[in-house]
Amino acid sequence: MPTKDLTIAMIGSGGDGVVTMGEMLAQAAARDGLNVIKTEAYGPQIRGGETSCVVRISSEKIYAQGDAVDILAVFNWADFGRFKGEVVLHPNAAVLFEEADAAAPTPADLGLGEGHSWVPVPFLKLATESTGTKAAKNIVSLGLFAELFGLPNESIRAAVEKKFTKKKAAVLEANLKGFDAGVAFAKALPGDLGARRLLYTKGSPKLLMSGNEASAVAAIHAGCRFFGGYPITPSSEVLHFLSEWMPKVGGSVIQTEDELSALGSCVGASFAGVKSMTSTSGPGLSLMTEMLGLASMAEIPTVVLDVQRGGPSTGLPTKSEQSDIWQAVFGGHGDQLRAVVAPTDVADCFHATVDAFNIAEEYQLPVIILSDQGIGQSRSTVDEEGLVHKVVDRAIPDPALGDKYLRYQDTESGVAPMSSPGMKGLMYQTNGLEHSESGSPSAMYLTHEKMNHKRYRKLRPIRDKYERFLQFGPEKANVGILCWGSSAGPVREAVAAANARGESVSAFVPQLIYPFPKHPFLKFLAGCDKLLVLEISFAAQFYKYIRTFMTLPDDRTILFKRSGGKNLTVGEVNDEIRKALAAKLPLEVKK
Amino acid sequence: MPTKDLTIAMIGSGGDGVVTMGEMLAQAAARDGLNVIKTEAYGPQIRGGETSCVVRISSEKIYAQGDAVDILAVFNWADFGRFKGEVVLHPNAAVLFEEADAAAPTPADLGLGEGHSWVPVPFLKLATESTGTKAAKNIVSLGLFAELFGLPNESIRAAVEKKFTKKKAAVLEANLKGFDAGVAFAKALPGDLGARRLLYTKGSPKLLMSGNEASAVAAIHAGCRFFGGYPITPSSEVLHFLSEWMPKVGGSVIQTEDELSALGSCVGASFAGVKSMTSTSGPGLSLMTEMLGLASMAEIPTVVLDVQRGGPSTGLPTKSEQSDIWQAVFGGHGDQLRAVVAPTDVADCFHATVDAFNIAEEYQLPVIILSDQGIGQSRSTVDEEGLVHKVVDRAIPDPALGDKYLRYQDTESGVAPMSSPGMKGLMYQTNGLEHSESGSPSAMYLTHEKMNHKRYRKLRPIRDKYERFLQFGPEKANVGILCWGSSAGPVREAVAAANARGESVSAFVPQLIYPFPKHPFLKFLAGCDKLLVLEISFAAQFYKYIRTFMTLPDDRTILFKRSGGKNLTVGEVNDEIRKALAAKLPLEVKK
Amino acid sequence: MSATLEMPTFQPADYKTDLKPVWCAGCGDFGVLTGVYRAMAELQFKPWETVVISGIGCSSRLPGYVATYGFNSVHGRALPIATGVKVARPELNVVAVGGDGDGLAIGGNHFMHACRRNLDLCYILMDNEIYGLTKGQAAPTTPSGDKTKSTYYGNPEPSVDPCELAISMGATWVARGFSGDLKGTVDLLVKGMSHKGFAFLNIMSPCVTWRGDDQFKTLKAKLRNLPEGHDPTSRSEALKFTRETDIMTVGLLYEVKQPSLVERLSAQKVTSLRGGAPPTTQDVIKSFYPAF
Amino acid sequence: MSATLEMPTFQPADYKTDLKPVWCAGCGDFGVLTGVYRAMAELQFKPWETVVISGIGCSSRLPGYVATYGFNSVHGRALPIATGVKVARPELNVVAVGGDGDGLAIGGNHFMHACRRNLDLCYILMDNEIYGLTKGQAAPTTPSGDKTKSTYYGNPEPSVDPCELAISMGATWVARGFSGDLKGTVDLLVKGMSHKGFAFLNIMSPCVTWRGDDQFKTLKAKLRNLPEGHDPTSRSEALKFTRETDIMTVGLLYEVKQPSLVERLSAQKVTSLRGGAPPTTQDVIKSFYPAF
Ligand SMILES: Cc1ncc(C[n+]2csc(CCOP(=O)(O)OP(=O)(O)O)c2C)c(N)n1
Ligand SMILES: Cc1ncc(C[n+]2csc(CCOP(=O)(O)OP(=O)(O)O)c2C)c(N)n1
Ligand code: SF4
Ligand code: SF4
Ligand SMILES: [Mg+2]
Ligand SMILES: [Mg+2]
Repeated sequence: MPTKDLTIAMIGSGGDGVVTMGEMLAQAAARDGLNVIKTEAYGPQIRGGETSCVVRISSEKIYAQGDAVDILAVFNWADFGRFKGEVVLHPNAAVLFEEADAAAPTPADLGLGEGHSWVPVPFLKLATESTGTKAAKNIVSLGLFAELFGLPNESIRAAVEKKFTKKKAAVLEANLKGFDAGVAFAKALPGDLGARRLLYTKGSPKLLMSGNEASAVAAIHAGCRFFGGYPITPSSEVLHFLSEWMPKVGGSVIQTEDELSALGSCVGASFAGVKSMTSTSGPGLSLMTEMLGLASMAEIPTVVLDVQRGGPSTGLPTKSEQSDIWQAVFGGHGDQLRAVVAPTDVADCFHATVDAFNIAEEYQLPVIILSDQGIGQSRSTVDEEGLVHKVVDRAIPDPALGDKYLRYQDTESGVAPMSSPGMKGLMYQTNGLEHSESGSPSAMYLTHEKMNHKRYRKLRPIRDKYERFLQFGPEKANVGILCWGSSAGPVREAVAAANARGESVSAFVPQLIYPFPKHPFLKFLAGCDKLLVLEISFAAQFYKYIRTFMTLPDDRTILFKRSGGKNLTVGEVNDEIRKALAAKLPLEVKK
Repeated sequence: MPTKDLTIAMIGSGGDGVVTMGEMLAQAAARDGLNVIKTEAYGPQIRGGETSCVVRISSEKIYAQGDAVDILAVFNWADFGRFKGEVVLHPNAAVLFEEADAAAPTPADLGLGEGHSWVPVPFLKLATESTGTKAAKNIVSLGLFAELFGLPNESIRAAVEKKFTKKKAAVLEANLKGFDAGVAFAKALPGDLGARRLLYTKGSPKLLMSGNEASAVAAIHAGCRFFGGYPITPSSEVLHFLSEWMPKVGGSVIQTEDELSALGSCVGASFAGVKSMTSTSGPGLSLMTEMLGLASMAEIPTVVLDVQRGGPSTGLPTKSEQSDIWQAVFGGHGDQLRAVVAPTDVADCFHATVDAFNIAEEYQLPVIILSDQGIGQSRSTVDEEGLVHKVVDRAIPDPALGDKYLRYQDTESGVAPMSSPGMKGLMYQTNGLEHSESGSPSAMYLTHEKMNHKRYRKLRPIRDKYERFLQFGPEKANVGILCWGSSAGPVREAVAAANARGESVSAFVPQLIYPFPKHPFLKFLAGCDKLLVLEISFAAQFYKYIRTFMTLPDDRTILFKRSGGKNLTVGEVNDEIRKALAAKLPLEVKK
Repeated sequence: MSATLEMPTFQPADYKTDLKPVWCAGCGDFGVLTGVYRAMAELQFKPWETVVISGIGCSSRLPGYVATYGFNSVHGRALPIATGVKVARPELNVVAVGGDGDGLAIGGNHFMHACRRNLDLCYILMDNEIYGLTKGQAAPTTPSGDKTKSTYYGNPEPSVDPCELAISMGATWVARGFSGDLKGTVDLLVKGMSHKGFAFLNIMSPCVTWRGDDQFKTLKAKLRNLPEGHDPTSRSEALKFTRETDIMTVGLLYEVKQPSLVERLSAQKVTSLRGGAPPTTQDVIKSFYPAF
Repeated sequence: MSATLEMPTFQPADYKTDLKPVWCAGCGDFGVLTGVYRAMAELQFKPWETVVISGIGCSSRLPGYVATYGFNSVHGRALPIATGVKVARPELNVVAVGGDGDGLAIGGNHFMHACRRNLDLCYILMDNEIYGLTKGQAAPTTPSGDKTKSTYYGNPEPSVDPCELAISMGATWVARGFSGDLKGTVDLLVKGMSHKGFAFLNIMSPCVTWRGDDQFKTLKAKLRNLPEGHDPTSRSEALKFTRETDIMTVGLLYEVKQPSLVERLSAQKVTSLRGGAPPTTQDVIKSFYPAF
């Protein structure tokens, strides 16, 4: 039965070309106007280690990586074993695997059902015979898949051409031969494999980008002209991208000696009047703790993009988790103010990043963007028209003020205009000590209390002005889901499916995390019988954070939380929805 | 009317010898078996800046610095102005001030009442005439005070002798003359000044120490033999003290290049089997964020003493605040486990520190001690008998295990015995990556979930075994106060006073902060009509932290919070008790 | 320096703020501050185009006393912040200042890399061989064996020569001065502040409170000027005047010409456009369409 | 080294764990690992009295492959942890290892101060002139002008010579090696691991993945041995073989005798007692009674 939505997983060792294969598939689909979400996962090796690449292709809007794999290509079963619990098959999946690999499990081992297909393929043999090198296994598979599953054959072929166009003609030719060998092999296959064919009509090309790239583009759009960073997985793509593009727009990128210096340089650049950003992941964010406090105290706008990975410590550097929220909101000594935003998908990385700059510049504080590996490094199709977002700049003092200029004037909004070097007559000397309105250091209790008030006064206007959230499903529901960040995608799909089944489920996803869009959430909550909180943090950081400022109804609140290391799946959300629907009120409350 | 309890404040510039004066007074009182609490406050100058020293002396047990000053000595009114809002006078205070200072305010300016005394004193003249140097002003005052207010005259004289015993005989003689001149001046004074005389009988000497010193002594007692630190106000005394004493007990102290290295060296020493500690304040704690995560992930016991000061950033380096609790509990990326304890006074610094070591060693995690400037740098009398505390050591694996030894075995308690270098056959390789039971790196979701479970399983036994808290007042009360750390002292005194007035007030003070002694608190809460939460953090960090794991009854909970910069006073607590008693139930709940 | 020949517009006093220094009477940092006022006046730095940045320490209080844009930041991080300011706004005069603890202990890494990057900053390290603000602990420049608050039995660690470190890390202008010598200080500051590339001035600035009144005299007694004919372009010649024990040579030890980071980054901006116009956001976005 | 004359108890293979290295085929770090096995065997280090500590990076994975006590810590912090281990337990053999990014970028400050402290550690820096683990960004040793993932228009920063830095900061044993030369590597490792004081070995260890297969050949072609008669006790002689461009001199550049930190701290422990017995907790407590 043809489908509008296919999830294809490829697993092998580095040398198997799984990553290239996935990328070409994704590009080809994007070129044909299909919707694509592509994710990758690796073992600890830099090269040659186990790799899995999952590409979901659909002719309809999609919001989550595919979690039930329809088509699985395995070049090496040992590698497959290393993704245990992470790659989950649809009961009816088609499994194509290297026939020369003796270590094959049985379909039952993989939990396959009645409708599955089990297809040994001589990938290796086909590749060597058709191209002379086993390196072309992935190209052979591309041909095979294109033919068998109705994938954009012509475009994939174009992708192959593009890839090898700079190589010798013979190389290109050989690879095209490999592609054709795959096609031929597919044609010769018996049975109902073709039942999983993708149904679509070709549309106009779509952008294909990762969340990290979307953030980088957004920074340029927001007027950021200084980036100071230190490499770290899974955020380095921002540094890479900006090292190419920032100079073109007249900005600067420096790779600093460490993260303390990275954020320090951003604070300096912003003090000097230039919008600035750094990007990092958990370990780097931890190292920035003290400098964040300085930006907070000296009220210097700057943006920190944290692409979360599994923690604590070095943790799981290549895997996703939602466990930096405490560090983002609460990290740092003293009462230090910052704002936190969180994108929900690749395109939203663009919006969250521009918002982060807008909040930072308008309210003069550091803003943290909490992305995660699942969004930051997955590549997804994006509509160009959606990438539009208004840019706000910081307020500049009236030069006529002269000596009367008070950098930290205790205004009603908590914000005083900010001068920068070059502005005559508006000089000031600032510091991380508590200080008076003019900026002079003061250790007096009365000054401290007054200036704390001034700084914290910004919270409410930020909340009201930048109140961003998503809401899915009906206004009144039996189960209302609260989640954040990359969980939004699977939740959105699960809610849609549940609603389609006639189940009464809705969801609320804040994109402004701190301050929190409390009022819309309270309204949402009022419409739900039960609240289901979902997150990927063993310590339930989001749930507990919410509790700090809001009394949740314990006897109708359900928490689902688990460790990271694999992204939230639609299937998991489905399961939790089912359980929540079945739960009887009032729920039992643990003391 | 004679009293059992006197609070004396001295204010001047560095050169006025205010600090020496306070110290001699405190030592003399301790020698006579009186109870003493002494605090100091400074302006930003290193030398010569404004200084205030407040000494409370009592023949009965005291728990807080004196907040309503009975006797005030002002050498310089300009300096007095710099402690506005911080030094509060009793309406009946006796104010003795330099008569040569033309800038004197009126008694009304200081809010003095009917019973006050207003005494210009020619400190300068007396000093130069009797000793030949104006530097002896403080010694003159000591004589004056001793005579006038019944302070331990003989012991103060002994303190003067001790102080100048190493100087030339002429210097000692001159100072004793100065002392006598003060005594003589006092005798000649008319009026009812003597009504504020201290009533006491001499007892056996008491120890006089600061909280920082008590922590340092406790570290030695707990078996700590490695200290790696970086200086920072208000915690450096720990480094100073241990640099003298640690080598004597065979241990080592190193001053590292920064705080990252300080905690790093502690992690190394502990990995090597030697109990270790560092001490710091907010900025340093922030810099230790990442290393704390490593200790958490690699399950390495170590102790971090954080002597809190006003924040954020450099903040108010010499003033107290209770605003590092979020950083202590929540700071750091990923789900990272640690424990947090908090001493309530100087003597309790000893117990909290030994407990911190015991928890760290028994449960193999980093433990943070949240002290504050108010406890850490105030000096107070302590009973020697109280300084006893059982010491726990880490569990060592059975050498017979050999190859079967699993460093991170997933035991029921979450704790597996820990070998250290030198132990044959029990070698292991550890890391900050997620890892299996043997310690091998693993990025697998299943391993991560299992090991998170293992680590977090420690929380409950810590809570149950190290359940430490204080409770004052009746079991059932109209108002139950919840506070922590240095707030315990003023709360204890205010509760006692309220109870004496027949008011129904009690208090609960956890000394184990994370995990929290939830069950005793719930029991306490059940006995209270209203809950009054008190803390010195503008952002209400303690209150919000409590909310993360416990649903407080909003319609009967009152929060009092303010910025640091001055310690909590008994007077403030009194005011809040009064308001809370008057509040009608149910309280209005803000949405 | 040709400006000195014209009628100067800015006087040293114009660089003074109203804030009274918190330093102890007799502190060496007063001399450095006066030197900074004079050097800025001599260079006719426009106050509003000048930024002075420090970390934390007694010495790091200096920016509060200079009527330019100023930033007394956090301990050890003067140079990262200064780096951000200068890279973002290369046209500004950027001066970083701080103490030996600030710059060599907690801030050591930034110092190393600032030397290496050769960004056009003048970094003034006020070396009192002690932690002043925190009341007297050992610094990386505290002589080995000295008793301090943190080294009860004498400092067990050898001390470092900041000038040697700077030279080895690639700083292109390295000098040593003494805050007690105002003329020499001003001279070095003027040169350092006009150097293209990273200029490092290690200025001995006594702490009367924690190193005693003697430090002034001891330092003064050790003072020597560089010998006539010293070749500042030679690394090996310069290193002859580092790690001295009984004497202390002051003057411009080392000076070479190397492209500064500002020059290199500016060149890259030009290269990046390959003669074309700067891209708009839309151009950047369009680069994400599949390229076939 | 006299142990080599006796019947050795530990063979190189005894230092091998079951963990398979995650390194790319052809990575230079394999050579260093083999060298470590052999050197430890030659020195007959008891595995359980030996600790290998690293930060984060490809090279920092090494401790997982050595069957002693081992610690693959966090990025840049190998030396602080190693310092804690060695100061707390001076009798252990402590070896710190890591990459150029780990040791010179984020960990630069600890490196500086470890050199200065002269603690008896052997620190092996596996220099591939790149960030390997994070997939190819510029390191402090990446040659100026090189294109990397983070320097699209070429590295704008000059590179640093780690050996020069170590010498200037007071390290007492400084050598350069090449992981492709196993014999030389073992020789230097044996010497470094037996040095009393801080021993620094900068070992060129190619990254075939991000610097290309050429790096091996390029490095090999630049290799020179130290000239006969080189005087390793002379700082200025040693510095002649630093910051080289077209050649790369390997061997023991610098070696001097200085009291190590372990020696100094041990001496202080003795002094502190003034011949008396160590105090008990009670003795410490009693010191707080007023002393008059
Ligand atoms: C992160 C952090 N650690 C420690 C401190 C405490 N601290 C303030 S200044 C200082 C050292 C001062 O010495 P130096 O830099 O030499 O300056 P000086 O006072 O001697 O001029 C220290 C350790 C701090 N403010 N922040
Ligand atoms: C605090 C922190 N910042 C950044 C990283 C990311 N990171 C891991 S290894 C590495 C650099 C690796 O380079 P190098 O130390 O030279 O080792 P190599 O892989 O080349 O052997 C970086 C930046 C991290 N793990 N932690
Ligand atoms: S303590 Fe020393 S460095 Fe600080 S102001 Fe006083 S004299 Fe200067
Ligand atoms: S990436 Fe480079 S350094 Fe890392 S393992 Fe591969 S070859 Fe070695
Ligand atoms: Mg100093
Ligand atoms: Mg490297």
